[in-house]
Amino acid sequence: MEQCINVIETLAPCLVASGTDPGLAQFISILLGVLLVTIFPLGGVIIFIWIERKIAARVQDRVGPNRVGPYGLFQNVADALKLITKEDITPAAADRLIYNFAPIVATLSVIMIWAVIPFSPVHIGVDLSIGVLYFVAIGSIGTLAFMMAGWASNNKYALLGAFRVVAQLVSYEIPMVLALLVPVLIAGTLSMQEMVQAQLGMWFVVMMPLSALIFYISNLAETGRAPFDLLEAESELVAGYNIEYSGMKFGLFMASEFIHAFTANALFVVIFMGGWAGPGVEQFPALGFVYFLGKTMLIYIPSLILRATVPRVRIDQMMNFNWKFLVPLSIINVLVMAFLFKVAQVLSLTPPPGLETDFIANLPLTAVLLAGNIVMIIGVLTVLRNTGRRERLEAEARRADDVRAPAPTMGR
Amino acid sequence: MIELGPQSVAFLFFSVFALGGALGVVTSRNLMHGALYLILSLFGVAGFFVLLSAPFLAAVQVLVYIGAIAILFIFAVMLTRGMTRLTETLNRQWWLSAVVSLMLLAVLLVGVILPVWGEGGTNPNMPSTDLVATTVDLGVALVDGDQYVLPFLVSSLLLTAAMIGAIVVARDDTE
Amino acid sequence: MVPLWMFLLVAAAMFVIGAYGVMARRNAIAILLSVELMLNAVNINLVAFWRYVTPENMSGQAFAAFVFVIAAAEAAIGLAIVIAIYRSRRSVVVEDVNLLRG
Amino acid sequence: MNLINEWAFIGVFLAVAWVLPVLPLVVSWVFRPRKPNALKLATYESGVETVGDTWVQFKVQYYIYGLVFLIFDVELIFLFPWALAYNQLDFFAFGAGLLFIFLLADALIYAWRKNALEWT
Repeated sequence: MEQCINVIETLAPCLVASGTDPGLAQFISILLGVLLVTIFPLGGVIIFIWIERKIAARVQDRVGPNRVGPYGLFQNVADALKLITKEDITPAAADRLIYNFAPIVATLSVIMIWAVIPFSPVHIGVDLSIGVLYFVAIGSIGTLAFMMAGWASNNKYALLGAFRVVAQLVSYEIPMVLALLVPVLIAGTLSMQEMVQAQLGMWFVVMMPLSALIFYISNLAETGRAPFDLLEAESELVAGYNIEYSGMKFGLFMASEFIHAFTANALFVVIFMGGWAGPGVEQFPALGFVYFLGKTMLIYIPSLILRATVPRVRIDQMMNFNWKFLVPLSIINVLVMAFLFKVAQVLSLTPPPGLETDFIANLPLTAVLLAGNIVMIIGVLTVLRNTGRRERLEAEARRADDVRAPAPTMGR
Repeated sequence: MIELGPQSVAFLFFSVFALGGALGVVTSRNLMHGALYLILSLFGVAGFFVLLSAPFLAAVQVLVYIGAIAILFIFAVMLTRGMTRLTETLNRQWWLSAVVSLMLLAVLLVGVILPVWGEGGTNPNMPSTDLVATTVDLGVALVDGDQYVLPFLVSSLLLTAAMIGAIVVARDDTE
Repeated sequence: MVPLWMFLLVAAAMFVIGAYGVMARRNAIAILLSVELMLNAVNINLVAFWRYVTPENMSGQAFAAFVFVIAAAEAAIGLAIVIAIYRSRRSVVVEDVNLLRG
Repeated sequence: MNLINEWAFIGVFLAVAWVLPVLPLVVSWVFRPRKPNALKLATYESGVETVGDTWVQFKVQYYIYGLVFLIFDVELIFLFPWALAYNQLDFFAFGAGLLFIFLLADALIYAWRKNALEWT
């Protein structure tokens, strides 16, 4: 029998059996798979924005969109129609070609990620052997789109905004990728599907909560979500890099931002929370969809509440947090986890061959890694508390000095 | 010559990107455009890596060049403002450079490409994919005492030196 | 199937274009961009030869990875020097930078 | 041939994904009004008239962040294969990886000491 690995290989044999030319059958199946996978984020964005607006409204004690369609579900369709019929203003000073390309590249870089996200054991666009590296690489193209937008607008605010965005994105990419190294290390694979299979016994979020936390935080920053939403700091930068954009081009930037937020959470689920893994998935692969989307919602919705509640950080705080806390922490994390894993391997605490998906067989390894993580987390909390106290005292001392400053100092 | 298959079509497509981008880099007046052309060109090279079944290098190419080196170039262009629009992009010896470049191309054609072209050269067909070493093999080779562990560590040292050196040089100490 | 010499041809063309850029451009940043092109041409050659001649061992890919390191170090240091020169001389045109000329 | 097949999917995906953002732009191009005038097309800078060149001088701090990022990014070329092969390797490999990361951490510590990571 044909092994069901991805969309291509399940459809093509059927077409060939019904008398289609093999090359054509392959092309058709590829095209169909592509359409299925791309339509998901694009159709999804309508829902994502609706969910986000509803939740933000609840947090702020409002009702949110409720006029267009049931529960205001079609509000975003109406918004999209509005954006399409709006006049598109390209500033006279803009670099037209790059200006027009930037929103396309931004959207493209987000949609391309969905090619490697596994929805269920058999449903995945394509299971690349370098899947994890693929989405990191594609994500870095998004950075370029912001740069192009900011530069081509020929506007000081846009350029300044773009520079800040790029500085933020490149900075937070380092802890993100270093945190990704740990699952790769344990699972010994870069393929997304195998990454999920490696977690059938135990989710990585239990084995390495610290890596998961670092990945989550840097993902928030990568997608420009609060408290790291300096990308669209209305008050500081009059909206940042996309200030000169209007009409559907602006709409594409918005859409890509919302899709990216959801995509980042989906990636978190795939890499740390077992993706489609769940009871009964072996018999009914379609259940994988349900588990996958359910888990994604489970962490997507808290991130929306977070977005609606926390204030924006200052850019210097954000950069210091990254370079002086997250990056050193993720380096230490990689080293400690590598060491513990090797020790566990030497003591043969790793699950024996054939039992990798067994819950009990994974417990010793999990215990070792988790213990290491808990020690690190306690250390981190201590450091954070001491630093926080010192900074608070310093700030208070400075304040007291300021109050006393006009008066001449007495004595000494 | 060569039969037209999906691979050769992809090859032509990527060559257009790689060479067109390269020409753009050396001719564009605006340096920002030059950096974007470089990205186009490097994207084509990433495509070549995929065709040569080195997908890891292709991903790294996109990650390092498009994600990091191009961004660095753009930052540098912005930091040296005022030089983005020079009136003349080429120096006085540009025609001499062109001649030398063409001679170099001739040398490369005769010295490198002719020997591998035709019957007398190395195997003209690509060996099958099953033989190809994978990324895991690369990882093993990098930390194997008999293979590349020394270059592995030396490259780390080189990167450290580059980072420290560049920070020392680029920082403005007048503040 | 694409024969080996086609990859080499493209790599050679790219190298030559890069070399022309290095020799003919006046702006230091443009010269560095051209150097990146040359390094990439080398990388194509390395990987192509690896794929056609010795696909079973890792040498080609490992060498290509080391070329990446060189390219990154070159870009980092080169651009830092350009920025430093611009700061003191207000120019990035290589002909204006003749500090060491007697 | 499986490898090429996989990437053919990515290629087709790229082609289709390219169409998706362009399509609304084209539809919008058909339907939207077009009444440009010089005032409307002027650069918007908070209601104040634009002064001087847009490409203002930026501070070198941006370059330094980009630089540190580049170095760490290149490091990943080696760390990913290392991590990928890690469970087949021995303690020597851990030592090599440790030394590799340690050397780079050195550079980070240097940058920190020199206040190069400070956002000023």
